[in-house]
Amino acid sequence: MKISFSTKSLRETFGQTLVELGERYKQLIVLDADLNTSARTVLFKERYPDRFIQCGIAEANLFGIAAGLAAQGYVTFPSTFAAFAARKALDQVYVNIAYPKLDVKIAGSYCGMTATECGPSHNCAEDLAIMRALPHVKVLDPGDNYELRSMMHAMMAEPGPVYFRVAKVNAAELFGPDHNFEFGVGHLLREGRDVTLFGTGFMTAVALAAATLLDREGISAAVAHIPSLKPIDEELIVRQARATGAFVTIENHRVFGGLGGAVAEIVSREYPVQLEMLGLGDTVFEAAPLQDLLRHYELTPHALAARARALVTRKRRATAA
Amino acid sequence: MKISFSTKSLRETFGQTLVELGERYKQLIVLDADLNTSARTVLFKERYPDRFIQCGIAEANLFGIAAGLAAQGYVTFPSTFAAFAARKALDQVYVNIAYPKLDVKIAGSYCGMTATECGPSHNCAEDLAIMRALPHVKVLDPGDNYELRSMMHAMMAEPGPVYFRVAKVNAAELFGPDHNFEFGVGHLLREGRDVTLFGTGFMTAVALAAATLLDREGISAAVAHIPSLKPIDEELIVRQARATGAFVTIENHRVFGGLGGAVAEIVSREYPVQLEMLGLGDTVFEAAPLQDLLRHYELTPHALAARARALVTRKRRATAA
Amino acid sequence: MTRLTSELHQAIDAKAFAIRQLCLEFITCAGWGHIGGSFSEAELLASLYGGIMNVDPQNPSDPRRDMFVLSKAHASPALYAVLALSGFFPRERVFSYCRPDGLDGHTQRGQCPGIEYSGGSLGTGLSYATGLALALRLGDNFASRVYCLLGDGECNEGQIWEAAMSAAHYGLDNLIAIVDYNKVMAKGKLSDLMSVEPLSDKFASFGWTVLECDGHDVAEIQMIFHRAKYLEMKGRPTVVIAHTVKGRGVPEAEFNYHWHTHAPSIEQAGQFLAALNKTYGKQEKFSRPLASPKDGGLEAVIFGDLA
Amino acid sequence: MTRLTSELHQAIDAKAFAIRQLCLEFITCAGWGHIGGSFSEAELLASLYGGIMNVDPQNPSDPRRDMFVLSKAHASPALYAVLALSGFFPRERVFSYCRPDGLDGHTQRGQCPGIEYSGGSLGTGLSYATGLALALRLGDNFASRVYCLLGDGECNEGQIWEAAMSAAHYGLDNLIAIVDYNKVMAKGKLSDLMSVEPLSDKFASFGWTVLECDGHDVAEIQMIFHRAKYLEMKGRPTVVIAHTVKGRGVPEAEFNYHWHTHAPSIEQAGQFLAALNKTYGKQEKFSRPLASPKDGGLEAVIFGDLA
Ligand SMILES: Cc1ncc(C[n+]2csc(CCOP(=O)(O)OP(=O)(O)O)c2C)c(N)n1
Ligand SMILES: Cc1ncc(C[n+]2csc(CCOP(=O)(O)OP(=O)(O)O)c2C)c(N)n1
Ligand SMILES: [Mg+2]
Ligand SMILES: [Mg+2]
Repeated sequence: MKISFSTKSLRETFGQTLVELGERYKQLIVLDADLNTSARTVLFKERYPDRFIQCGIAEANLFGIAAGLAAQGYVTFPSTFAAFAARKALDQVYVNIAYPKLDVKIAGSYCGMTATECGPSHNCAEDLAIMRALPHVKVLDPGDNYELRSMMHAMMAEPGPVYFRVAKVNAAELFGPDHNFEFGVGHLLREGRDVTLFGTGFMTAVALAAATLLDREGISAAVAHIPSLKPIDEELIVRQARATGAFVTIENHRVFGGLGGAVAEIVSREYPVQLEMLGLGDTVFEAAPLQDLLRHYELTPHALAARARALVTRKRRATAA
Repeated sequence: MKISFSTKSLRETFGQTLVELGERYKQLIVLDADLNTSARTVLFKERYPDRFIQCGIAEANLFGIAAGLAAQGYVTFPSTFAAFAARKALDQVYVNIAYPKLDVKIAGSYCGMTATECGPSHNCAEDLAIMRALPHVKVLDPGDNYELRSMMHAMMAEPGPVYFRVAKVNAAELFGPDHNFEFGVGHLLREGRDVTLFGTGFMTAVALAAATLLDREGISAAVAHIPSLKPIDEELIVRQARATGAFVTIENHRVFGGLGGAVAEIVSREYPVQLEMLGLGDTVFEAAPLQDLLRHYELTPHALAARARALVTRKRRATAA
Repeated sequence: MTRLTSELHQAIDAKAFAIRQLCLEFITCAGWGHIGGSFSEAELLASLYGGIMNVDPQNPSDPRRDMFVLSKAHASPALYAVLALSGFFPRERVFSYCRPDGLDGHTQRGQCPGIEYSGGSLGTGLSYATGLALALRLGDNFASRVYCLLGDGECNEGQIWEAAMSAAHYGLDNLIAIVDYNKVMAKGKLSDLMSVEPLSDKFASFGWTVLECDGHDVAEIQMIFHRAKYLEMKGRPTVVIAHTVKGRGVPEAEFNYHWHTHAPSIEQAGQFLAALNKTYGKQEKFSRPLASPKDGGLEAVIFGDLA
Repeated sequence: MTRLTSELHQAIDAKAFAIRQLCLEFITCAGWGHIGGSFSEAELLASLYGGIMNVDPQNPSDPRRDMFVLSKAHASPALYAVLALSGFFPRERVFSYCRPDGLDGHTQRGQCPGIEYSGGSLGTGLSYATGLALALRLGDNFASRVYCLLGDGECNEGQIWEAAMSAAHYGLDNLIAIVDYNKVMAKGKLSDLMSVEPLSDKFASFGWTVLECDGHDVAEIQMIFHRAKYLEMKGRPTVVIAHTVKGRGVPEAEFNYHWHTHAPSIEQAGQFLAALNKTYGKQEKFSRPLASPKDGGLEAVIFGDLA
């Protein structure tokens, strides 16, 4: 499988899709907290200035206002960095939005480690765990531009709160323009017998590359992409547990309660298999360019392949014994 | 095993232990956000008014002030409801406290569903998942008064941030006055062969009662108590996986990323076994007395025993086949 | 005063009494609830739902209605009471307060007619009200207004000031905030715990028109809200600082933070009703025999199952 | 003005220039950073570290020191620069900015001498500074003061007002806040996006003594801080509202939100230095050849491993 990268970043697609949806849905409103050129909501602002609301640097207020508008029938997209949605305004998201199931679509920009040089205060590798723990909130991490766009169309068709990640990253292309995102549906991108590598967001590309490396040494790795963390594709996960009996997950997130945690919760209940998790540990962030961060925290194809290899070797030894 | 209940609530023990520690540690400061008689920090306030700081109804400020004091060598106990620590002031906890590893001990009062009649805004069944996802923060849920007291002594001896739960509940007595809490250490309260029931906080008592019920029908259930969710007793968990091959967890928390999630992450990696999780689902809270909530959400000995029974039956059938 | 207004005022005073009595009944039956902040807001709510706001119990979702946000959502009992007494839902329903499938301890949007806002976390209501007021603007609805009732202790919360700043920035003259300035928060007096003085200067410096009144004097309340609605400056939000007494009507509870959150025993409830009768020159009796539950807690559940 | 003060002022002006130049160098080398807010605070930092604050680079943890909290922690470059130029750590170290194991994009407590506060999330610094000031009180330290520099856009954050309310409530006269009032936030002017006017009224209504000055005029800055330290009212915190120009010194960057966060190319850096030289009548050259990295992102990592 050849991997090719988009020249457009996910955040750019986010901004462009907002414009596209704004045309179709007159009740769509975008709210900002002084980050519109970073988060790319500026594109919507330029096109629909009357439906763009600037809240200043006040994230609690941003989500409160978004909730009030939603209560009056608008579909609101309050936009800020993932850190400020999932940490700074969490209580507002919970009490005023999640609980009453208001139609608020929360884009977490600069998610995971993609705030790069901004360092710890802006990086947010907890958002998936946090949002997964809230009631009623759907939690999504798109793999590429096509998926992000399709996801945004899907959330307009489904009332209720959604949290979705928007990375400041050019992603590898996993899908094509006809890709159809569905809540709770994952995708088996590559078949394999020995182990399944699970990815979410743009990190699935690392899993694909690792599978290529493993292939070279005779290990057959399946690759599954999980864009919808809640609801999650339990069926796919259980099927792969039966088929390969060993999992490695990789995510742009800490290894507590994120993709790895969600998959572990399911396989433990339904069909226990050995599972290794790659992601950020209980660690501080360095402020650095993305390529340095990925290497520093060992979130590379080589590192993933090494974990998978060890797992498969153990499994083969156990079967032989 | 006979279960007996304390006539003193966990929050009362919290207040009393603060007073006790205040005598010994002159650098200990308690901070409040207009909840001191509820959280029982009022006991400390009455005894050491000079080391009690009232911050008003402003939780972000509460944690910021606690951080500043800690930076100057004080050990601070900012106290508020779990909901307002884990949700309302999460960013302050993360950026100003967790990251620089300041010596701040965060008591989450009225944790889980123990805010009872207050309903959703005050109940907080996400705090364990959220706090576990933060770097550097130790996460604790004490099983009884003895353990809470010992835990508070232990955290004074160990620099750095701690989040610990304080329930508004009279707990069953799991331990005695000589109990010694250690970070990362769990306790096997009851041996058993067929299944291990894991509990944290005061819910471990439900596991003990369920084990008694199971015993009556010939199922031998071990009971393990996990007061320290991060760090967690991996050794105990793996040992029980080998010994019993089947787990049920129960917690005063949602089933996403809490005790069940933590145990699932470990067994999946180390020794996969079947695991069922009991707790709150993706659901809204009712405002109601605790006894009604426990029954409403099926967090009773009967419900736990039923899950364990089903699991053991399945396991026995599989072994027989 | 014309005879008509004086009749109106008497009706509102009567409703305020009825609110207090009903709150007392169902808080006692629930064994939980906030007496102090419910009693301090009684005349304000009776006035808002007694003609100041444009609401219709028969059509509570009318798009042309005025909207009410109880930011101090712990004082929901008085709101449930005024809604029930105004015919938004059957009076009986308030007795489901804090029971499974019943009315929540704090207001939850959509849980019963007339509740617009999910709250309980203090500080969040004014932002939400700002969102509602913006929505009216965007929808070219110039008929409706949004009213938002804040606690005085609640004004410690920074989010109140974020919302205040933004509402002024947007020029939302369809937004009227009210502060139930009862001088007491949960655990003591504001002046001891965290003062918000000078409160009117604060709102003024955040760009609001500030009015003040006695929050128990129905005539003054009426007058001030008429000013707020019709006479105040265009292009600015207005705040009414209503000076009130926490626990008003029951001398033992007045200014007494013990009765911020606390349910009376059956016996105490009887004493409270007697005190209310005395204060307001009434001779009302409870509408039903009161019974309050006991929470057996974890113990009851465990021993119940083990038995 | 005496010859001595005028010499002091010249030295501070020179330091402010050196701060700007050094920021320009290492921001360019990092390929990331906040020019605008670093340049607007240059004279303020040069003054604070040029005699107003009691700090000792040889003994940065002296318990009797004054403490500084950069609440607008994104403008860390100017702080790193002034600390390096004042001898807190070797000048070379600033070039580790935004590199693994280097200086963080926002200040992180303990990462290098002189940094007291972990920030980056706007709005959180004044609460922390309030905690520091309370600690001085509790420790009977009446010699030290806490200085806290806020952004003007940052004053949108409610937590600033929570902290302001509490610092006044506690009567913390050992706390001096400074607002870098450069009229611009990240994506535009405050007056367009979210105005904080009238800012001095706001602080006054929250119980603070308010002083104003031109934040680029060193003589005025000196005078105002002397007033803040010695002449102002006891029992109240003081805020200095410093009127500044975002990006000050480089006409292209002045009041231009594009240069809020943005690293110049090597070529632009040369032009910026030329502009700085022109503004301040200098003829400085870069201290080293500049080189800026390229982030190959995910693509570089994947294709690197696959190769
Ligand atoms: C964010 C938050 N912090 C704390 C509480 C707990 N609490 C409920 S009511 C209350 C006191 C409110 O005082 P005030 O605003 O003066 O209301 P009133 O006097 O009208 O009851 C507190 C601290 C809460 N509900 N929300
Ligand atoms: C809570 C939070 N929200 C958003 C940001 C992103 N951000 C960084 S700087 C900035 C603008 C700050 O403007 P101002 O306070 O005026 O600072 P200055 O002009 O001095 O740079 C924003 C929005 C942040 N760091 N923290
Ligand atoms: Mg009050
Ligand atoms: Mg600015």
